Amino acid sequence: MALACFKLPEFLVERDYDKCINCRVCERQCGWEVHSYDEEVDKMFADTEKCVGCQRCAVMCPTGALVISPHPGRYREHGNWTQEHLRDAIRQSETGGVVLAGSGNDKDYPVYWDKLLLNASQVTNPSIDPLREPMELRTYLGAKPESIEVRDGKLVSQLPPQVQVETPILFSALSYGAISFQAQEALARAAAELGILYNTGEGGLHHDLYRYRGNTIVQVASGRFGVDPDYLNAARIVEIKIGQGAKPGIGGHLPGEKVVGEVSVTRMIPAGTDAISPAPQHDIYSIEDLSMLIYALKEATNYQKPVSVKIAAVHNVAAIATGMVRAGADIIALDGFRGGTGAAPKIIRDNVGIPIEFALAAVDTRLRQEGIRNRASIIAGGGFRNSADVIKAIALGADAVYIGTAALVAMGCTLCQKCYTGICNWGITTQNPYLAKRLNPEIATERLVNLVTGWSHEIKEMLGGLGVNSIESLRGNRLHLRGIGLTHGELETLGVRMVGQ
Amino acid sequence: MKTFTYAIIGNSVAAIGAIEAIRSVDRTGSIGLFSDEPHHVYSRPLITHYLAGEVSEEKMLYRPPDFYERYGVQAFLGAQVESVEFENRRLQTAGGESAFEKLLISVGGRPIVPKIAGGDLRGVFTMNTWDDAREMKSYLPAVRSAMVLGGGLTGLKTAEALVEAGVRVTVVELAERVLSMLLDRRSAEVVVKQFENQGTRILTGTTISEIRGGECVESASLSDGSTAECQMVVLAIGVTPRLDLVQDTPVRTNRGIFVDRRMETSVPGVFAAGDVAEAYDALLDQNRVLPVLPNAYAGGRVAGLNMAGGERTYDLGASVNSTTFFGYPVVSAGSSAIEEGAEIIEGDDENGYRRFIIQDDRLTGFVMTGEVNRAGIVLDLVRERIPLNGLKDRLLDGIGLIDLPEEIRHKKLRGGTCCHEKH
Amino acid sequence: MNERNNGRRAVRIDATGLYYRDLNQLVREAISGGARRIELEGVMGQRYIGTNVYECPDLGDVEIHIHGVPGNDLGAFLNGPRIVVYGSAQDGCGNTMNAGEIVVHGRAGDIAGFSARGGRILVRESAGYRVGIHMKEYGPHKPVLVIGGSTQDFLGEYMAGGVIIVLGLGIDGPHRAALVGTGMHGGAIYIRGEFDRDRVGKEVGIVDPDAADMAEVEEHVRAYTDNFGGSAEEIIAGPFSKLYPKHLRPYGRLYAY
Amino acid sequence: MACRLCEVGCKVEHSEHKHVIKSFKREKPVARLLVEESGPLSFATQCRHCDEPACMFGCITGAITKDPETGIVNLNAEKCIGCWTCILMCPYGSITRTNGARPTAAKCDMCPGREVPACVEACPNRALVLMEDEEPAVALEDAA
Repeated sequence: MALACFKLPEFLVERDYDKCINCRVCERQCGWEVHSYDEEVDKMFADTEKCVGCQRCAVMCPTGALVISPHPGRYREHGNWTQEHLRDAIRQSETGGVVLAGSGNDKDYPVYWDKLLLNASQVTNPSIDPLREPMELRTYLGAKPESIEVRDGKLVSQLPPQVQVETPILFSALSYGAISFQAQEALARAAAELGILYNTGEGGLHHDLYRYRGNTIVQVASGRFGVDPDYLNAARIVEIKIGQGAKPGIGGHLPGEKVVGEVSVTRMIPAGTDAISPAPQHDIYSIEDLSMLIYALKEATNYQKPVSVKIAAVHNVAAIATGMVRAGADIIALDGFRGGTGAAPKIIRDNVGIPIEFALAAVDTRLRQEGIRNRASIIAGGGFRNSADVIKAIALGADAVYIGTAALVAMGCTLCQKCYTGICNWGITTQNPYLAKRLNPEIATERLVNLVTGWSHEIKEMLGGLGVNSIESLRGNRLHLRGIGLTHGELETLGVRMVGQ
Repeated sequence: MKTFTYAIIGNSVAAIGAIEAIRSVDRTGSIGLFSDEPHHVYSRPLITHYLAGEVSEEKMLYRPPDFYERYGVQAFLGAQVESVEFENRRLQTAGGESAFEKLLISVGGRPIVPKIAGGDLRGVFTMNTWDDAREMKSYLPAVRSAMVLGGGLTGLKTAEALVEAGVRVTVVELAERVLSMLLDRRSAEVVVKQFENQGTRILTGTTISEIRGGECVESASLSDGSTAECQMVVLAIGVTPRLDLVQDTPVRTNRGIFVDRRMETSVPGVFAAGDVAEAYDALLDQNRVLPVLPNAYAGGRVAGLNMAGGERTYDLGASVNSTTFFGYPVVSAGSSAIEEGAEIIEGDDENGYRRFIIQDDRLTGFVMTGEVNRAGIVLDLVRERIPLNGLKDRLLDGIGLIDLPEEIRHKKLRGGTCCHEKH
Repeated sequence: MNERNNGRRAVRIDATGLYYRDLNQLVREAISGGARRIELEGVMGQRYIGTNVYECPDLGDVEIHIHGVPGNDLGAFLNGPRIVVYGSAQDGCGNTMNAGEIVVHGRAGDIAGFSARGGRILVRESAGYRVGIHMKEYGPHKPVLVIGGSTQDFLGEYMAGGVIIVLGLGIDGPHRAALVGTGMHGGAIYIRGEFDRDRVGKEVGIVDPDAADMAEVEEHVRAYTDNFGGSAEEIIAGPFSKLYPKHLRPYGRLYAY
Repeated sequence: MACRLCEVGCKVEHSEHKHVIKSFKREKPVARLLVEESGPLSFATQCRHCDEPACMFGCITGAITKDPETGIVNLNAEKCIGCWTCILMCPYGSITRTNGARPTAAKCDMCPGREVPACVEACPNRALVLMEDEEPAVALEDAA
């Protein structure tokens, strides 16, 4: 055997043997087979090298005997060659492969949400107490007409299709296949309970989820998996997926191991084959082609449903977005570079795309300049962590936001970033029935509902502080924002003033 | 003269089963219970444990002391029923006459006493009642060694009790193996081993030909010509249903009192249950006398429900036995000793010996020793006649609900009636 | 406007000058109204013909005959009807179609049969670029694309299922398409006549079709000649090559886990 | 999901120390329910507190009784002599044996004195739920 490169374990498993009762719960709960019981010495052992730091064992241990922490062993510290660079280079020198990663960009890029501050009413205008007064978060997605005609108090103009959501927070695309059925069912149930929408991703729509059709966004992407007339018509919104923030410009491969059983049925491809979503949609090589597909989908759904087009936030996003609107998109979904993924080449996840804050501001500004902002709603996605991120996005011009990782966290995700392996100890990104059943959709639904409800309450509080009683009044109102620690160029692109001004 | 809605003759498990069943339906009808034994209802199988000193007087009680009161039972203890007029619905005790509307006969069995020379000496016992055990217990100080005639359940449990009481015991069994009704040759050997570990001799293929002594037992001779010193002889070659009350009456008897699936005798309104009855054996699909405690309770219960106006049939009857010898568990069920034309699966390891008898892909009986956990799931395979299909290979490893066919498993996981009586 | 044709209710629609939405709406209404044969006259560039009729009853029975030149995405998401074009089709013919049949008495443009999931497309002459990309199949759904002539580059890229048959009729010299079957991981492409084997994707294997393959080819060739004339026997005489995916998972080893 | 925390919870509840570490380290507690597993399928089984409990019918000592008020089938370990007839009678395999010199039968007692049985409380995935007034006092889902 050739000398193996020195691979430092990433995590350290520490067991307090005074507390360990050999109940073997950790062993049974670890899909990575870190823990094992040795009968001879009547002791549990851990294979630290296999640990991905998902914390499942530590959480499940009934005596709190386990601590999982970053491994204290370090390669020699080096300012340029970080531990991660070394680790990846070693992995690749062994396999010759592309390093994969799950979840979103975890690098230390600036988070502009944290450099934007909200206003509040003091003296000169009253703030509103949302506990006493109605506060409107309801949002309508879809193209709005240039003008409307009202006769005798009744709307006489025919509006393009509108989709009502009770709070401007939607679950972003998470396909069945990338996530377990249990996880997708929870998203669908929670969306139904919350009066919002979830997004099937490019994974088809499982038959058992057709009952949530009123809360479904279906995706049509380059692989066209599971796309048939029933699928299109089961949706409230049909979304053409051009790109994704975590991997702009590239396609996706759901590995054959994950295309099993119901996944294969739902994607409508044979079990065991790779589900390949090519990088481009090969019927879309231009804005004109995009328009052709948008209208093909409108035809196929008899002009009853808004068509959304989702792109990754990239450098010239504003120009692309105006083309999309002119091509007939009713909704523009922008996915920032911190958006999550089940699997992406790490090098792309961490280095391609731009922050959603800039993409959103640029697109909103450009659409206003061109006088076509009304022709499409904007949904922003990509790394939203709390309700402040959401409300700031709305002030920057978003109609609603997509949350993905936050939803996964609500369901139990601890961001171990191993989604692409198909092993998920939390039952979320796996098709292994033994692991998937750990996610009880009932519990996950409750937690998702709690999260969005909590955020919505906070948004109401913040709106009240701003002195407005409707999310509508905040949309695109960047005067409610101020930037801190930003350069003039950044402030200009974001269209916000500096703090103190 | 008192008239009881329900009269019950006998005061053991079948009677209790009936009383509890009647009271689950009828809270007011009067119940009269007549027993020749003077005791509050006690557990008959515990008498050997009592003899061994393991079980105290109060723990002998099968139901709490206030049982009769709580269940509204007028109990005539020590009141032997001398005769029953089935046409007139009357019964006579030494104390007088009572009338009844419905009657349950659950008088049990009595030990078979073989005619042996010296059988009337002091120190010769049978083992059937608490009083038998009490007498034996008081006689024990005079006993160093004892001979038990009969290698059936009573004989062996008595032998075990005597060993635990410090007596040297020899068991004599005429058949070629002990527990021949329950066990096959190999599992019987497992049992014998438990006794041999305690220094107890078990002699098969022989019997006691003569008991010797002056006033008391001093020795016993075997049919093989040998003689052994002993101060006690226990006769335990079996029990026979107590049929005195129904002799020459319209109540049909065979080996026991013949009852239908409702536990009713040939005389309407008169029921029988327990060791006296010849009731339905669901596994063999025929009536037979099966003196086993669970059957007595279940039979009494069915009788009680029907006496109280219900419609129940008795389907639980089966040869089932679970016991321990010196703490070593032995269970058997169904046709465990019968193996003609059957497929046998056997295993013998540190967990014990197991034997499964299979006919037409159905389990018809089994024996397990040592590790007996979850034996009830196996018994249910026998009772429900579940096709084994792939299960056959799993039998030796121990079957769980998870191994059962999906439909049956689901029924079990949802259900909770447990008892197999048909509703 | 209504007439009986072969015992089925036929409707004739003059498409001259009609906006595509209006034309398609008329078609939809006609089918919903019970028409089973729609004759479209004067078609000139109207898109999505056959797309919006998905929820009409008994679509398997419906025929749409197009006289003129239909526009892009003819029969996109088609789900049952049979469309016959007496002329050429433009780009996107049969895009993501689910079931039904499209018969083109002429050429087809780019991306014919793109991502088709079922049904059959018969093109009498040649077709453009990116034909049959990402066709797939599942269970009984198996799309078939028959091109009478040849195609441009990227034929059957990322093909995941179904059958493409390229007959090479009336072409001058060998097939010239490059990058045929790149990323192919399912289905089969049958090419009649000569082609440069270096121009197929590296994931593709090439063999002579066996008897079962040829039986399948023959079935569709007969459909071709039934529609367009010619001798099925002559065409079947070949020679055919079969292009097949070497792996179900062409990129299975691309990644470092 | 076969973590078997219900068994841990049950063992602790039915131990002397009632302390998860002490109970395990000082005693050999026995769980009164059992998680069965076969591939991805798993479920917990325990006493159904049957309407007509065969274990009670078979109990030779009178140690097993059914509480007419609560419907709970109780086993009085003091009375039990360990003949295992109840084990043979229970079609659910829901009675087990305690460890120790004089083992007795042990079964689910619905954790008297607790609002929610220990197993239900220990279950992190709501696979075990307490259902009031239903036929089976504790019903189990496959949580599949």
